[in-house]
Amino acid sequence: MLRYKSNLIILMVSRVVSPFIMLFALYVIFHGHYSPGGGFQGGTIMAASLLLMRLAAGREIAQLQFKTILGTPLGSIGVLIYFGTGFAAMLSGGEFLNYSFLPFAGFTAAELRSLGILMVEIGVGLAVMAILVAIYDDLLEGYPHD
Amino acid sequence: MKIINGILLISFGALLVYASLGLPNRGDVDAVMHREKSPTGSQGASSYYIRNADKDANTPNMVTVILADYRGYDTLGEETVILTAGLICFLILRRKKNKS
Amino acid sequence: MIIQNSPALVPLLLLAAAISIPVLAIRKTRVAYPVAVAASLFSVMISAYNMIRVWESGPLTYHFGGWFPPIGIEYVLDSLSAFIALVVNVVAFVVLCHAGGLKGEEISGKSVPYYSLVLLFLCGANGIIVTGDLFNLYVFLEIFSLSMYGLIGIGEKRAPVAAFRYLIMGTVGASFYLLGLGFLYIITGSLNMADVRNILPLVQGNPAIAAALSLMVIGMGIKMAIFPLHGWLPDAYTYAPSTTSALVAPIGTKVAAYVIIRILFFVFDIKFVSHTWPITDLIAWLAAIGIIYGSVMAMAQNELKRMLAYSSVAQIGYIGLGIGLANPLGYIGAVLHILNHAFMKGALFLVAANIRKNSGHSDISKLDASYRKKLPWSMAAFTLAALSMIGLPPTAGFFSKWYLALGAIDKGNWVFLAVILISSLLNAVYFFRILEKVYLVPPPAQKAGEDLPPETKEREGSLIGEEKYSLMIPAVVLSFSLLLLGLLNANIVKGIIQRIIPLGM
Amino acid sequence: MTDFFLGHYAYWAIIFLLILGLYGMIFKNNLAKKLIGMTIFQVAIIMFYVASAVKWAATVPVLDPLTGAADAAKYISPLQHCLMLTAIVVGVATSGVAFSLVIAIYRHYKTLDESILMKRMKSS
Repeated sequence: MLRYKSNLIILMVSRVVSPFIMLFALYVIFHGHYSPGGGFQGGTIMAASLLLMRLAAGREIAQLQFKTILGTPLGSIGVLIYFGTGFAAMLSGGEFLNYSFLPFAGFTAAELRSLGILMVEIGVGLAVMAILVAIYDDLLEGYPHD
Repeated sequence: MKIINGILLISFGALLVYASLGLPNRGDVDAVMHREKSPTGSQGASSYYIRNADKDANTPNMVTVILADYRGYDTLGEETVILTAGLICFLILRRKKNKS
Repeated sequence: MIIQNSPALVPLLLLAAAISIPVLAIRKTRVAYPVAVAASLFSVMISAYNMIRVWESGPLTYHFGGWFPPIGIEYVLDSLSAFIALVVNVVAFVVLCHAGGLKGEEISGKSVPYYSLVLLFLCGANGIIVTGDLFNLYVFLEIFSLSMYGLIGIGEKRAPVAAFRYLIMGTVGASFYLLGLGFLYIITGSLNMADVRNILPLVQGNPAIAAALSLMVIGMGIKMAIFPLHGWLPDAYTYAPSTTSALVAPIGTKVAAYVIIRILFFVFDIKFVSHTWPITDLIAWLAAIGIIYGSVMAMAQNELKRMLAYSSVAQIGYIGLGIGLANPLGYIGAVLHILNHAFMKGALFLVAANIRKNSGHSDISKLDASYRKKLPWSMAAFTLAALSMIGLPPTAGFFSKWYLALGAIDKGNWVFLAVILISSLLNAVYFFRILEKVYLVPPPAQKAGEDLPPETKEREGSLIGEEKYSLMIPAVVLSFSLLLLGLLNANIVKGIIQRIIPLGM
Repeated sequence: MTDFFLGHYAYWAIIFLLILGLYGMIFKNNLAKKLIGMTIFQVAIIMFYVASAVKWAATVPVLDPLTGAADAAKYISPLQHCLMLTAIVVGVATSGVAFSLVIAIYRHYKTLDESILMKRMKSS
């Protein structure tokens, strides 16, 4: 079986690259309104940055960055953000996911919809990131490197 | 058994090729799905999205608007799909702490 | 707010409960089960309320995000979907009540993801039933089937293999559906069921439509386990945990059957599916073969859950036959049989779970009269459900077969009538085999006339009358409601099913 | 005739991919290879949808202020892309679940070959 061996170059490069990948992921999520991108794409890139650290530094150290146990609850919270956005619109009198009913004053309907899309995309990004990392961790569960 | 499977595979391919003969040419702007109005006169969905996405949601990226607004419920559903996948991996693979 | 949003509330409520369980359970894992039962109870109440509303004021629609149909996603509650949703939720609630008594033994303490997945499974089922949008149906179908793979895969040692086989077949099914939908979208330019139905007659004669119909029906046929596509079913039902079997057997295949009814009769034209591209005839013949095959295979099984699984193949054949007849009587029979079979199979699998819980196995050859003494109420429930499966008159099972037989006569096809009659006989054979053992065969110790080892005696003695209420009541409720359904069948047919006979049938 | 061929060859290539994926799923004995077939099948469907969204002489569905939104023929159809974003995620989820099941099978039986697996299942 493969064994984890610490390698200085890989570790250093990953450490330097990982935050930039994360930054790019945030750009993809928040710029999804104006260019190709959005929650899924950004969430996947974010997960890629976390997985890079997991591959390069081994599981023990990567736990400091993102704990395995957090995966499923964080994914649930991501879905809850999406659900909550839709539900808030429902509570203030519209249909489910009708963002123009969101309870923020001083915006036009189109701006509210834009805002609603942004909130939803953040939820999607969080959920996709957390779940992809959780799936990776679960697939490696019991793998003999630790 | 292998022969039956092979016949099924070939007939699947034949069905698809037969079906593809009825499809409009790729890139044809006059295809039914790209039209402004469907044959019954109801609104054609795709052209409506192109025309009104920016007006309705103040967002130039039409795919984002469809994804999160017009068909947002689909997206909620498939976020749930990926959560389901996470839960299943947890359920099937994760061992209890005290065992290991 | 509740009145305005009631069509969408059931899937949303179940979804909210399912995603909040992992968050709530960070501290206490015990909270998962009560949340699941409460959510299920509320969903029963809301779907009953929806049913009453549909009954009083006709079909309800709900537009997500405020966008109207060809643009946005629509939920449609007519008397068919409201009825099926109510059936699914009631059966699921009863089965979930039963799950508490099993104390999570077969799921090795992972109650948090398990009950979360159960709720997602129900959310998917409700979403599929209520939706009026073809792509939304695919998304919820995936939620539904993925959670089903997980629920099956957690079972005993062989369960992952069964779940994997189901996953491969199920993914092919879902992908076929998606592919067919792609053809349909290219031809019609719409994803809304009502819209597609209106457009289809205007673009007729296109080979892609026939292919789309075949692909969608084959895909759903895999999920429904209609005869040559049933390969995943016996293993999956046998090796799954008891709660999963009791949940998947009544609900899993019925939802797919409902989707086939929707697609054939409410999206495509009845003339198209029965004359131009006669796929209903194919379904009817395959279903007829499946009825005989399932019954014969069930007779050969020695394991109670496996026998029930094969009997499911046969019972799904009845539903398929009703769909394939494509006349009003067959349609009524199919929908009525969805209801009846959900209750019957639920009751039978709950009893199988009780037997497993009590004696650690569910081997038919080891059954004897001591089980009747140990589990009197469960066995009464089993007897009643078995009689209903055979189709004896006061029980509900008789009436759906009656309508199916009338439909076969109406169609003038005597082979189908013969199949229905013969399969009733076969059903009687394999169920009376068990009933005979339970009521007539004395326990082995008495037969041999020698004393049992003292510890066994003690164990048996302590088990008498120790049937747990939490395990017994749900099975009894399900099977005794079969009598009630049998009495009320005329009202159900007249009041609910006949209100929405597909156009042109 | 040439028009017809040029308008359909992409569909035929995709049909070939679909058959290839299905072949892998049906005929391969190794469970992991079955999964590879499944992924090919799903990706071929995604390509089918995206291929159908094309309009000649049209651009990506992001509003270009110079072009404006008045003429729908200037942008390719965005709906299929959105649907396939959903289908991609579904595919990821399915393969995640499938791999977790494969690992569970391997833990119990120490093999992924179907014929050996059947033997070991019978003997246990």
